[in-house]
Amino acid sequence: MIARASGTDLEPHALLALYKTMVMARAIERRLWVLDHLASARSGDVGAQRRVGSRNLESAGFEAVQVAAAAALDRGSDWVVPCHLDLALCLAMGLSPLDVMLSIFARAADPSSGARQAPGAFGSRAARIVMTSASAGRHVVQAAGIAYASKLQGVDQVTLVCTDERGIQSGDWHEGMNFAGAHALPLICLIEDRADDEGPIPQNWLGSPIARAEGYGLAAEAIDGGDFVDAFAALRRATARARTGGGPTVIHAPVVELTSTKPGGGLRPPEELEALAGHDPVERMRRRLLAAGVLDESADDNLQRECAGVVRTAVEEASAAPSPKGPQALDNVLWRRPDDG
Amino acid sequence: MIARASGTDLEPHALLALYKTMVMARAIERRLWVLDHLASARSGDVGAQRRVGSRNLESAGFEAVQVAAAAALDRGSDWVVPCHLDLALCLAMGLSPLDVMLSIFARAADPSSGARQAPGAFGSRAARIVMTSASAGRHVVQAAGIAYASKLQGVDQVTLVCTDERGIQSGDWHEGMNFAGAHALPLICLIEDRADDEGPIPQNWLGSPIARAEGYGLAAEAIDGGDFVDAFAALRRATARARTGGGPTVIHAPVVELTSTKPGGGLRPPEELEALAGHDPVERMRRRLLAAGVLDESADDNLQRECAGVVRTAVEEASAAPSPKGPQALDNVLWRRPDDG
Amino acid sequence: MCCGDDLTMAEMRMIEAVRAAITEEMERDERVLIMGEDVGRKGGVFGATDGLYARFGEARVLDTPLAESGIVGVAIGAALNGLIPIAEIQFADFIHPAFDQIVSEAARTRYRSNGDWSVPIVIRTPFGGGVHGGLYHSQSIEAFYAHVPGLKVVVPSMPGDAKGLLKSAIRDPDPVLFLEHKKVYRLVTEEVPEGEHLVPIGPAVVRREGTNVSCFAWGLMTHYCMQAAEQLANEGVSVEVVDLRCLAPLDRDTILSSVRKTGKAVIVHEDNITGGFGAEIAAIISEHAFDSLDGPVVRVAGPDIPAMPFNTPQEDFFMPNPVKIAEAVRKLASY
Amino acid sequence: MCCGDDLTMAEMRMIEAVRAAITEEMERDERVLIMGEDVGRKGGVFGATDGLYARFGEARVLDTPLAESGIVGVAIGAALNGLIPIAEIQFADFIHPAFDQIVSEAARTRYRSNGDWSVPIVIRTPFGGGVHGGLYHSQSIEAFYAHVPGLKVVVPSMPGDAKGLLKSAIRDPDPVLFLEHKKVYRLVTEEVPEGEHLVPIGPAVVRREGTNVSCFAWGLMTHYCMQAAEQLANEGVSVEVVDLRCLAPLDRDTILSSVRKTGKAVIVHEDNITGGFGAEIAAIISEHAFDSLDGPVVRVAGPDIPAMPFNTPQEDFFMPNPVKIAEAVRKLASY
Ligand SMILES: Cc1ncc(C[n+]2csc(CCOP(=O)(O)OP(=O)(O)O)c2C)c(N)n1
Ligand SMILES: Cc1ncc(C[n+]2csc(CCOP(=O)(O)OP(=O)(O)O)c2C)c(N)n1
Ligand SMILES: [Mg+2]
Ligand SMILES: [Mg+2]
Repeated sequence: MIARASGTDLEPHALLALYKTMVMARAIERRLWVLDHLASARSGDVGAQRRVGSRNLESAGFEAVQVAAAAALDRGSDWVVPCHLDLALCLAMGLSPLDVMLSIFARAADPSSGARQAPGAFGSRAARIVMTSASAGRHVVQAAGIAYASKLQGVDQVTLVCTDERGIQSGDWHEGMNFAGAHALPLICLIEDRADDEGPIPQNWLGSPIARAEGYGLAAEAIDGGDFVDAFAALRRATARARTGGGPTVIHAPVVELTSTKPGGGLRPPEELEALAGHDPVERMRRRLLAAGVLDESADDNLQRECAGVVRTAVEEASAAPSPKGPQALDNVLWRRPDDG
Repeated sequence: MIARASGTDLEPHALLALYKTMVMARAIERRLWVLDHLASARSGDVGAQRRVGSRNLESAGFEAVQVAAAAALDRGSDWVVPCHLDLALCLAMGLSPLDVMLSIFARAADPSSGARQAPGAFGSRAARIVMTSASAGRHVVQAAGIAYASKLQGVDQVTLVCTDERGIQSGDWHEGMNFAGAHALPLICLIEDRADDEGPIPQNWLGSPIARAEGYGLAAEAIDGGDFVDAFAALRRATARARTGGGPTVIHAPVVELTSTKPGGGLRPPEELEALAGHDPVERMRRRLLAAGVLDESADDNLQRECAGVVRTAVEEASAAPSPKGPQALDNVLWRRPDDG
Repeated sequence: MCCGDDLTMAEMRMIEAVRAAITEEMERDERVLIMGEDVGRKGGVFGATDGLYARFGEARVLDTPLAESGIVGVAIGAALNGLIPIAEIQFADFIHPAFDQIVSEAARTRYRSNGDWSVPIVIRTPFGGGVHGGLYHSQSIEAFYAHVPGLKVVVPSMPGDAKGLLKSAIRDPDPVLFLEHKKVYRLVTEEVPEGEHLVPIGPAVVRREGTNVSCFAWGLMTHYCMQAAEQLANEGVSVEVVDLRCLAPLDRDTILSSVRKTGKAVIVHEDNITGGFGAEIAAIISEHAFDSLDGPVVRVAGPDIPAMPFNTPQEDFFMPNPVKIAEAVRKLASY
Repeated sequence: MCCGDDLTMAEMRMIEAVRAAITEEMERDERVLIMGEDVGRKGGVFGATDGLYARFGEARVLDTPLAESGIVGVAIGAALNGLIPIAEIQFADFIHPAFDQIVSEAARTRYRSNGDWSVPIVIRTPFGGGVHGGLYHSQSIEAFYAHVPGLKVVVPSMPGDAKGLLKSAIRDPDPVLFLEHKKVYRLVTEEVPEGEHLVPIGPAVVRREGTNVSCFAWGLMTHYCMQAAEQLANEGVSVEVVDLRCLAPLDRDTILSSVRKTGKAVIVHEDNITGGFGAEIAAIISEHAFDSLDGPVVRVAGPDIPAMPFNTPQEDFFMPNPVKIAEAVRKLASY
């Protein structure tokens, strides 16, 4: 009953765990905003260039669809190929807040890359989270290769690949979708689309991602990316299709950008902020769980406080952890040039 | 009346000129088959490797759609970006049989490339035929750039880009179509699709090129590539759309492969050859013009003989023409390294 | 360097010099346009095109799809049809999807058509490390492209050169790859002539004269060599610093005359050493100035590591710097 | 070279050696698959995969779309999920669309994950000129890739090496670019051990010992150097020919000991000279064997021309050959 009221057939404890992951992801991002988008937390990098390339951790707004995707997958056997937006997804797949902070603080113990990658590129072979690059699009066709290997080896595995919406403009998206369609691969491509205020650039695109996907003969659906229930249902349909030989699915998940600043700068007026909160997936999930009786205000308070605490501890541990040593830059090269050390 | 009977509103003399181009293209190819696919015509190249990379002049079967395309374009202002299949198109745009043979025989006077390119890569700035590379797909997005320049400069120009059917699998096709669609460019993409006997490779493709094109929000139609009238009508619609700001059109033109050999080797039985002749676009055009009274058997005989004569002369002239000099390999480099000569 | 004597000067950093060059050329010639990811509405991630969208409109300051092969391919096509496109690649690390368009198409068009066609495009892109960019926002790419005949490769190290060379590149009838070091964008200022200021593509410039050892560098490394030279001067070692500025064409004469004078050569680049462009300079010296050499030809360069790590200790480990350069020069000087 | 003593030998050309290596490895390990344009039904444009489609089926002998980035990208993904893909690029000239997948992805995966992931793929591709391939079926590409840490680059010149090195490449846990010279496919035959015959990736081989001048080459150029050496022997010049076989990793020790013995070095490659991989070898020699050098380090290579022309006189002009090599060696010998 409770579960049904929540709009899914998930057990309350599962729903709560997913909600907690959403709250945790948001808590991490909020903490990083406080830490001035991470840079001031680190070794004296200042000035305009300190954020070069650091478009990191932009999960905010995508938490619902990301944890929904994780919930629809089989952890341990299915594959995830994330993009730079997928903090909540990676947490849901098994990354810990400390893992995240070790990456953010560029510490030696960062399990994703030993602090080689810029923060936000998460990966773990154990959790089947494929380490992503920053080169948008490349991973889509790689994901098709992962799914091809599942099929060839006859194992029941679904691969989820995520991309921001501009990623589908690159040639590799086409090559990946084409291949996946031709082989009816167990692949799901999730397009995480955060409409910014100015709207998409009209010179970039005509038509909808759904129409594109259908052109490849793929199943496709558009969802409300901010709504857990809608997202979970769509992801469930897609994984079921993948597991039964029905081939790939493209899911287009637009969300609203959550920002307190106006396009030109300055704070938004209160009524806009209020309206925005109505689009916030974490808040929407919270209201849904409250309404369904899965959560009450005091339990939510505890959960929020718990997450904030975990994040605080993770920040402390990570900031106290040692940086990599310079010469460890030579670890995991295929061979060492004699003069390199 | 006569014209109407021929299925188009073209004047008889125009139809005859197009038919002659088709016959000429076929005569050139037939001559080259006789010359053992050109290799034996050249300086003692023998053995298995002599044809490396020389997938040249495979216009046979595409003559109808190619001359139809040329007829729908404004020679002198419109642009053509051909692929390696487009002999008849290039002839119709102004290349002469001698030009073709100078390329085939790799002579210094080859106007396309001074015999640098492998035979079959035709180009002419004067005729607005853009020199193509062999790297399939690259030219599609370049064609979009040409069309963008037309639009930006406010000139009434249509760009036709041709590709074999596998060319549309490459990422650049996607990037080109996406850009052309977003800008509603005056571009036509003609997909020249020669179904070979074994059929397409199923692992390469799902869906139809038309569905793909529609996914980009582009106009698209499939035609009988062997039928001049069908092709001309489609190309006319496409050029009209382009000139009136209606944006790009994708035209899918499948044709039947014209080959006298069976898939496994050996000659086809007579009844198959007969059926094949019914698909031959040159023969279909001939029958159409005969039926419409635009042509009679004796005029056709003359025309066939004239073309054969032109080709024979072109072969003679080209084979007698001088080869480039070795050190001319340094012509048109941007600068010369001192040691290179 | 051509400058009329009535030119006024303005103090500029490299980022402003780049913007000035683009703006002036777009004013001068309406065939010039700039295109790339976020060059329009956002004015570029480094601000190189800030204000141009409002000034020249969306058709000439073109926000493109996220598709690098498409960006260069569209630029090539537009150039064939009479325009003069400047294609911006947001970071040099992301230029690779366009490799075939650049190498097999743009660079080969004049040659393959035996002079019938040409492709007057400029591909601008920020490159280089030492800016905490990590594996995908730090790389040097010059070795890949300076190997390709048919392509010019320019790497300014100073604001004035950036402006003068970029203007020359835009007016060049052939494709030019124009590399802008991210760390140099705001590193130094200098007086740059306003308006018509052209620096020819090709000649290197001797930034500091010296007699004991020649240092060859480009981009950020020029600045580091100057700092090392300053330090070594105190120690009695006289270092000549040659800023190559252009890698293709390469100013072989200036390289060889410097080595013939000093007898010793150190080549410095950020890119990983093996197969880096420094190898070409070493090869030229060891073939054509062999008789003048008083010591081995030495390279100071990034180690053979797939890419520059994000974390500070490993980024420092990777990057050549004035200390590492001075050490190598000192050792060679006493050879 | 490891070969059990009970191996039978078979006379083979390089094309058959390649096919044998692929076939045996696919027999041995069902994770191995081959994929590329026309590798399946057609058996490859050079016949390298002839018969494999019938033998192993369409899933393991995979005809791919015409999309090189896709081919390499799919191979990378399949490798991440437990397979061992051999990706064939139909001609090396067409590998460029996959540049980013190779350089930024395959070569960087182990490093960027700090050892968590690896990409055991082989990218095989026919390369090289002298076969009337023209501008798009003749090029050499090794300089682009041997510059990339994280990638091994192998270029066999003999059938036995082709088999033994390809088998090693397939068993290698990291990405290997395997370059097969089109003109060598059917140039020579030799006895090749059947079955388990592995040649380690790395070591160069001295094909001919000599005392006056060392020649360094790979692929077809090894054969041309041998012919030049034969000719020069008649003239009293003793030439050592070193077949590098692998450019990454590079066998620096063999290079340096050869030069220390002869005091003179000629490097030969087909690729255009500027920024070609010969520059790296010259740089290594001039830095690390400077004391032993008795003359300039000389390169014999293709001229700086965008690509190799189709027509015979210009193709000949481009290609190094035994006569050009002998001339350079002769001149250096008498330096
Ligand atoms: C191949 C490649 N080109 C360029 C970039 C640089 N880049 C990073 S994110 C981005 C824009 C992404 O836009 P969008 O998909 O709208 O994501 P949003 O920032 O809106 O979430 C660009 C151009 C890249 N990462 N990869
Ligand atoms: C980028 C690129 N990759 C590979 C090739 C080699 N290639 C030339 S034609 C061709 C197959 C084309 O097949 P299809 O489109 O069916 O043309 P058809 O031969 O059937 O007319 C291939 C793989 C190429 N030219 N360009
Ligand atoms: Mg966006
Ligand atoms: Mg076909």
